[in-house]
Amino acid sequence: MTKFTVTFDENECKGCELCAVACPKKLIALNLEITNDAGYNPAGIGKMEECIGCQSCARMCPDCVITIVKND
Amino acid sequence: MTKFTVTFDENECKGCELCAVACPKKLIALNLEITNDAGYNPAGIGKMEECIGCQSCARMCPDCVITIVKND
Amino acid sequence: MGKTHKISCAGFGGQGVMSMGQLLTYAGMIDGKEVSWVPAYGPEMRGGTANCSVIVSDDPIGSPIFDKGITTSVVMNLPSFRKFVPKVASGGSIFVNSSIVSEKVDRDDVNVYYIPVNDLAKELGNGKLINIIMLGAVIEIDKIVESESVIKAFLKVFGDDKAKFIPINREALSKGAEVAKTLKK
Amino acid sequence: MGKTHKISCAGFGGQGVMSMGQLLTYAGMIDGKEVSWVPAYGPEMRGGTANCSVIVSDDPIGSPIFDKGITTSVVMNLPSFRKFVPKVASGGSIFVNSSIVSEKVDRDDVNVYYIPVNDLAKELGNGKLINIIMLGAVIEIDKIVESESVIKAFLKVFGDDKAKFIPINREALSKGAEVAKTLKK
Amino acid sequence: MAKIIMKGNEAVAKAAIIAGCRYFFGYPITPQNEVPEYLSRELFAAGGTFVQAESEVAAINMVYGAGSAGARVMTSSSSPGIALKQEGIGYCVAGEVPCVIVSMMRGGPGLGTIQPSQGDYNQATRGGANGDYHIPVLAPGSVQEAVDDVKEAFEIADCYRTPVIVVADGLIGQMMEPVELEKPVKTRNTAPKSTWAIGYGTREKPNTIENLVIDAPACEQKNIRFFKEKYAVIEQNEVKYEEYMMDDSEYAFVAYGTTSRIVRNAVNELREKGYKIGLIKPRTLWPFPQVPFQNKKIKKFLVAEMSMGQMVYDVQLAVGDKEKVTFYGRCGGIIPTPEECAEYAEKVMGGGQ
Amino acid sequence: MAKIIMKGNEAVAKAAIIAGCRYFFGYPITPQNEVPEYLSRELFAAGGTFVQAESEVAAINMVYGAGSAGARVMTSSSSPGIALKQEGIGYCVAGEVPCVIVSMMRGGPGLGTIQPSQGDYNQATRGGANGDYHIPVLAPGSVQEAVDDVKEAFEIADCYRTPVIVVADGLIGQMMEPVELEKPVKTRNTAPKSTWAIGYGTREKPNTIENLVIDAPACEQKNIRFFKEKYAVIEQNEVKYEEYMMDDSEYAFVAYGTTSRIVRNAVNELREKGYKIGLIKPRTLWPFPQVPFQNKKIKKFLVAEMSMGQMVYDVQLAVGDKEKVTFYGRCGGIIPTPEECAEYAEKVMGGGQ
Amino acid sequence: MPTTVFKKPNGLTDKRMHYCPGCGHGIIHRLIAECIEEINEIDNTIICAPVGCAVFIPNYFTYDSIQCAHGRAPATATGIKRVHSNKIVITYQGDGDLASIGMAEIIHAAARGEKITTVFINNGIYGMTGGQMAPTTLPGMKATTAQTGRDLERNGNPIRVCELLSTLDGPAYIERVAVDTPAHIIKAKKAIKKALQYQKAGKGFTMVEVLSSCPTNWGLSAAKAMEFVGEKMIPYYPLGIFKDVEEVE
Amino acid sequence: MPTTVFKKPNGLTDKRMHYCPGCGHGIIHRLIAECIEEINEIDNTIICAPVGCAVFIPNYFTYDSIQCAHGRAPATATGIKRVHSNKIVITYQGDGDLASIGMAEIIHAAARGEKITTVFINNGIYGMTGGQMAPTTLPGMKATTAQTGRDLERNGNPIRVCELLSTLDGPAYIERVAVDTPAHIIKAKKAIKKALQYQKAGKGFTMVEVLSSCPTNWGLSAAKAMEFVGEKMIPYYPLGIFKDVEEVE
Ligand SMILES: Cc1ncc(C[n+]2csc(CCOP(=O)(O)OP(=O)(O)O)c2C)c(N)n1
Ligand SMILES: Cc1ncc(C[n+]2csc(CCOP(=O)(O)OP(=O)(O)O)c2C)c(N)n1
Ligand code: SF4
Ligand code: SF4
Ligand code: SF4
Ligand code: SF4
Ligand code: SF4
Ligand code: SF4
Ligand SMILES: [Mg+2]
Ligand SMILES: [Mg+2]
Repeated sequence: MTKFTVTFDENECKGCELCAVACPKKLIALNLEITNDAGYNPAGIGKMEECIGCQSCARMCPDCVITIVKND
Repeated sequence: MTKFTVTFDENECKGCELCAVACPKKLIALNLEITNDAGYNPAGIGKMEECIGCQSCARMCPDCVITIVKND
Repeated sequence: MGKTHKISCAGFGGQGVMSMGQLLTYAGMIDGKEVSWVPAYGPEMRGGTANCSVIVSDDPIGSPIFDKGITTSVVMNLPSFRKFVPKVASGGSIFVNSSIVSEKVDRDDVNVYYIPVNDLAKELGNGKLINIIMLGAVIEIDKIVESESVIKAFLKVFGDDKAKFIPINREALSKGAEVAKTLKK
Repeated sequence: MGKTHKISCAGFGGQGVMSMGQLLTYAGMIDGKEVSWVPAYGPEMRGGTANCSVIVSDDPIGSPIFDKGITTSVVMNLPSFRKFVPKVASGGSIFVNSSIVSEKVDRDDVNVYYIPVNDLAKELGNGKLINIIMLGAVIEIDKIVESESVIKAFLKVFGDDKAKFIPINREALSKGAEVAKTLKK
Repeated sequence: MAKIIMKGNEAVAKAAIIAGCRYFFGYPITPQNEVPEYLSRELFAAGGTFVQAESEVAAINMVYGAGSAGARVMTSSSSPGIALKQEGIGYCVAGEVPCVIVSMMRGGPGLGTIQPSQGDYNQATRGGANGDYHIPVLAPGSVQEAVDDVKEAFEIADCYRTPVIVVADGLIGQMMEPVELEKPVKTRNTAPKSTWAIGYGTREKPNTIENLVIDAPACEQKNIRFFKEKYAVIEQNEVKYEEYMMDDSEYAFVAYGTTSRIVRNAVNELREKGYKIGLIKPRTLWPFPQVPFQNKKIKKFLVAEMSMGQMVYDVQLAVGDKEKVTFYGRCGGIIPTPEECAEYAEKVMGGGQ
Repeated sequence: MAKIIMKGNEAVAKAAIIAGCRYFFGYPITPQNEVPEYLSRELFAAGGTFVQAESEVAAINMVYGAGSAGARVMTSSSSPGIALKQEGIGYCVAGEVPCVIVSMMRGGPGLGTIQPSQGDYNQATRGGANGDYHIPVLAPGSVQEAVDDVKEAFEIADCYRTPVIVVADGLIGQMMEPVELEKPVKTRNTAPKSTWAIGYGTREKPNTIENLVIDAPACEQKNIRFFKEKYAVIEQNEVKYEEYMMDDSEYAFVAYGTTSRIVRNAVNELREKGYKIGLIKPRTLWPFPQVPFQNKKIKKFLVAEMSMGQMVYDVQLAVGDKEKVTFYGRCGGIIPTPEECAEYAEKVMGGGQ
Repeated sequence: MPTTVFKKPNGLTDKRMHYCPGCGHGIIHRLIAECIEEINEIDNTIICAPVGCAVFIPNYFTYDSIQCAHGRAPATATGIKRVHSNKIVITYQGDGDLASIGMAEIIHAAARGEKITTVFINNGIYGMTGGQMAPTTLPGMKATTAQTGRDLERNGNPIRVCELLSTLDGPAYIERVAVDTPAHIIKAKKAIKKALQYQKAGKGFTMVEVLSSCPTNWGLSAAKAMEFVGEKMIPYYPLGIFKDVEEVE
Repeated sequence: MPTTVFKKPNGLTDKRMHYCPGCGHGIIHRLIAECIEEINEIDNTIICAPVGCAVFIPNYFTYDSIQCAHGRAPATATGIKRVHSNKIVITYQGDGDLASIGMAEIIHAAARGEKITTVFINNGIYGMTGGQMAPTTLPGMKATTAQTGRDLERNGNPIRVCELLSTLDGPAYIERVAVDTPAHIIKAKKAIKKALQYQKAGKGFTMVEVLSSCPTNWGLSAAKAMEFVGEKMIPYYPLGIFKDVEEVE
């Protein structure tokens, strides 16, 4: 199990990429495969195992799309 | 002839006594004998010869009642 | 229709003309009359003059103001004298504070009473009483309200804590009335 | 009464739907028709969608807006597809940007044309031309205005300094028209 | 209760306190200054708050806040000051915020004069804020009526969740007359605060005072609801007027406020001369009374106003025949005399004695 | 001149420049933003000045200043923004300051919606500032008419030294239509600036723009002068309306602005069905046209507005018989369709075919 | 045991915000909700929405709320707070709302020491109405009413609101923060929380100015817009505490 | 040969001023007229009257003039100056007018660097309307809307306008002076003249705040009122230059 689980509410994401830019590990990118109801490509995390749980992504997200769980 | 002539437009004076207070030589007082059209006792100067021409009285007068002439 | 008094009280700011009008108004109500009091207001007051219009009437009061047609005019200073004397109705009364107004009324269709209220107040030892003295004269002559009603009105206008001043005010009223009697036509 | 085209152009902000509508409007005027153009405005634009309503008519235009009763609908993205497809009049035409809208129109009383304008624009080497290509298709099918008039309108809408782009736009118009011909019903 | 003598403005202020108003936000302007002055002294003692706002604009928006919070709240001003409040009044209307606005009219237009006038009839009854709306407008003609109207205004405001305007003129504000302060007024039903006022909502069902209705259909529905559920009911229930000597009248003065008391004297005068004339005195300017104008015996309705003629249009509409409506007015701070009104009436009536 | 296609707001802005307006003071508000935006770009080039004011209040008071200084000056806004300007408009009236105010109405009341509406008819025609006054109100129904009206508005403003309101709705502001910008308008006499405008006086005879008229008699005289010398003349000379298919009509729609073009289509539709119906289209809302309503052949006047009914009262007054006036309205940003108007008319006309 | 370390705070509703992608308003909404939750006032807070993009605030918070007239939120909040003196009252205002039309109201609320908290969103533009110049638009920055960029001679000088208000006696706390980076967001949250705590303690007027972005009207991507905040806005509008009654200097 | 060393300046009319005896307005009127005469602009000056006791200004100056709406003189002056860019434009405003209702207008005129001169008469009271509290009423000072004296908790804090405006970039010159003594009057005149000269030179917005008296509403004799200015007002509103673009510090 990864140390952190970062999940995205894909339906609410507006694809602004602020999270992607904020991630110090550059783990986040838009998923161009999916277009949500509002017409956006939602963000998603690539290598979850590299996540350091810094919450930068979540803090930057204007739409509260991101939830972070610490797995102890 | 006095060094300065200080004249008061008695009809315009409102008797506020600001000139009297301002005069360093205390030369000015209201003339209780006269009541002008507006119902005020106008100011006047007592001992003109003691006037030092400092203009303090005129500067304080809100109603431009005072004219000062220097007699050379 | 019954009698309607149209009273104008005018003077400088500190002379108590406004409260004189209010005392008349209150006393009128106590006497069961219809009453109204209207002040002049606004920048016309600048320069320190003040005046009010009082109606004491047996009938309901329509317009509480009147420009001309004054039945009782009190003029406490020169500017008021000049302004209001021409506005008094024929047959009306004019009460002049002759302590400070030296001019005389130049009309013969009115009754004029010269009351030296400042001097009379000095006699009473209280310069502030000029309005009450004048009021005493006014009601003595024009019978607008009962003198006892003025006394009752006193506490209403000035507040209950002024009760201690009632005797001196009573005295002032009488003083005014006395002087007026001597002038009665 | 003559023919009245009620055209709706809708899509994302950058797709040029507003200017597409303006080109139609100008071309209509050049063709001697009565014309009007109305944008949707205000916060409904937030989120990046844009649309406008164009009328090209033989008769004076009363209301320049129409909620339903669209005769020609251009939908350049999914939200527009969902919003406008139900508002097209029976017998009307719907032009869908099939490059990015994968849904299909579920009505059989309208004529639907799926034009992959993004792909076609890429073929022309200029992704910005999607609106012109679509316009080519629209006028080929619905004969709203003359294609030459659209070219003339071009400078009016975009300004004289854009003259150098006329050839490529002419090409884009033709491209759209060609594809449309193959789809004509 | 015994009568006391009070200045109109102070009586208005006192009446508000008696009506349970504990919040006042206002800005000085002659001839209503005694309202804020009195309340600045008395409201704190009554457990409330007085704020001298930085402007009339701020004042009405403070009122919007306090009213939204479910409190009885008042502001007062005079002509140009009321003009500045228009946008805020519109917000109170749209947000359905109960509040009372006292308008002590002076002579206009613009800065004008501070003397009494009735030139703000349109300002009060036709608005000046945007959109379709009405505001109940009460028009007292004496200090007593001013007191009664202020108290009633709070009831109406709460019942219909609407601003209410009490419109008087500088004379009523400035004069002193005997008045009975404690006369009770009709109470009305009101919705519990928990259903609408902010500060009384819950996390599950928060209360919101809304002004934006971004979707046109919703905005239209709101307008229709206002007209059907609010304004129609107010027109039904809240219209008020008085008649004087109207039983056998063939002519009728129509006047409100200060003018009505002047005209009343004129009626007396004319009656003595044998004229069959009376007075219709609207006590609400909106809703404007209709019934007294259906009186078919009346040959002419003589509208008298301290303005160039503003109520006259409402009278024409109510009468339905412009020919029957005449107008006499003084304006710009001039108060007509009973005599001139009577003289005017005699001219209109001709040999109508 | 060739026609070009322009957005209403930009055409209004351009028309102002053509009319010689070099000063604009305004504050952003939808749906009129393209007016200030266009002028912020073009006015400097034309040798003038654009100031984005800090508020609508500031904007109208800047207009008051520039107009007082003898310049052609304009402001524009929409519903709640116009409400905020009321006091300043009153100052322009009282100071006799020529200026043009463009009002692009949106749905109200309060913040409301930004969609088009005609709910500000009262706001424009009845004022909302204090005192007795009128303001000429021009009501265009197309981009072309908006251009013509703005140009005419400057002429009227200068001739009578009065603010003039051009009242349109968001639709006219937002839409594009073919328009001819250079159509000339009637010029009118104006007083030389030296006689009144500030900056043109002399030490011996300074020019002053006054608003205070502290003495009531002087204030009354000023009011009387305005009504006699200004408003009566404007009523005489400046009333404007159009008739469509009225020659043989037995029924008449009455509509202005956007609604008039919609109703025009309805008239066409109904004529095809054989109804004898036409359209009276007021082009000035004050002065409100009287003549077309004296038409005795008309059985019913069908007033149509994008509001809950505001012009309807002016029509009732003009017709003189309320029974003959009916009303159909949509509001809150909803634009009626020709079809629904026609349907409504058919109901009113019954078998009137 | 897994623990949730970051999630949408209580106090926000489930409605999707209408803000453009990457707009700073969403971040600031969340910060307010987090702070109110942390000071335990979720059920005791009233929020005053401005006219501006944030006019839809009532949709997004579970607090009681009101839509104020443009610029007048401080006056309306005054009315509310005088009635509900024990509740937390917040005004949320844009730069057009607060610094242009509402200048008199904010100054006087501050001078009165009105016990409210103003969250002032400085995005240098009129967002809602489509990009007109704001009092805080930077010199040279483009707006639809300053299309060649703000020119100080033509368009006047930008206003620094914190500096202005901190000359007054009424404010208890004034700080300027930004939301361009996670680090700044952490500071922004601290500032808002402190302001709210001061309000709760009845210390006086409090304001936090938040430098934010408007990607749509700036014509920048959300990420570039945040860079602009860091590179252009912060140098012109320095971050920091401008007034703190508790800090005896 | 006798020379007149002091007389009523040109630029004032012969009308008797309606101001109360000893009111500072008259002094300040004269100073303005003297300065305008000295900078040779008698025939090129426009003065904007406020709503307040000075509303009658058109009666007293020979310049073209206008009566502005309450508080809006800076906006109206903006409109005038934009048309008459070569004329001297003055606004004359009281503390109610400028610092209360007109706060937004003065701040924005200052921020725009509007090339006008504002003479701001701070007499700590609403004179015209009969003595209500002004934003500048001192703590403890009585007013008809603060009858037991201004209480900071109830009535808020006074506003120091020079300090406030000098945080802005637009102003070229801001000074506070007083007219309580002949010496202060000499300084006041210098300040007004400098402000007008700066305007003439197109340097930007200029303002002189003048501490003045209102004997009538303060309930003091004219002389006692001037003492009050010196003893109470000056300590609270310190005299001096708050901004001078020419003074490189
Ligand atoms: C009285 C009034 N004037 C103008 C408007 C139009 N208006 C709506 S929002 C807005 C400005 C919004 O800008 P800002 O306050 O900076 O908020 P943002 O949208 O940038 O968050 C304006 C001018 C209005 N609704 N009411
Ligand atoms: C919109 C508006 N609000 C209020 C007033 C009433 N008013 C006239 S003068 C004044 C205040 C004057 O005080 P200040 O500006 O300090 O001038 P001063 O008389 O003390 O010189 C007020 C509130 C008004 N005329 N217009
Ligand atoms: S918590 Fe930090 S490391 Fe993990 S995805 Fe978010 S930003 Fe990247
Ligand atoms: S910041 Fe939020 S809304 Fe933006 S892309 Fe990331 S998850 Fe989506
Ligand atoms: S000039 Fe000086 S000394 Fe002479 S009277 Fe005046 S104040 Fe006194
Ligand atoms: S200062 Fe002027 S008005 Fe006052 S008493 Fe002296 S001369 Fe008269
Ligand atoms: S317009 Fe600007 S401020 Fe408004 S929601 Fe969009 S990005 Fe945010
Ligand atoms: S009221 Fe005060 S400010 Fe006004 S003129 Fe009188 S003393 Fe001067
Ligand atoms: Mg903004
Ligand atoms: Mg003052």
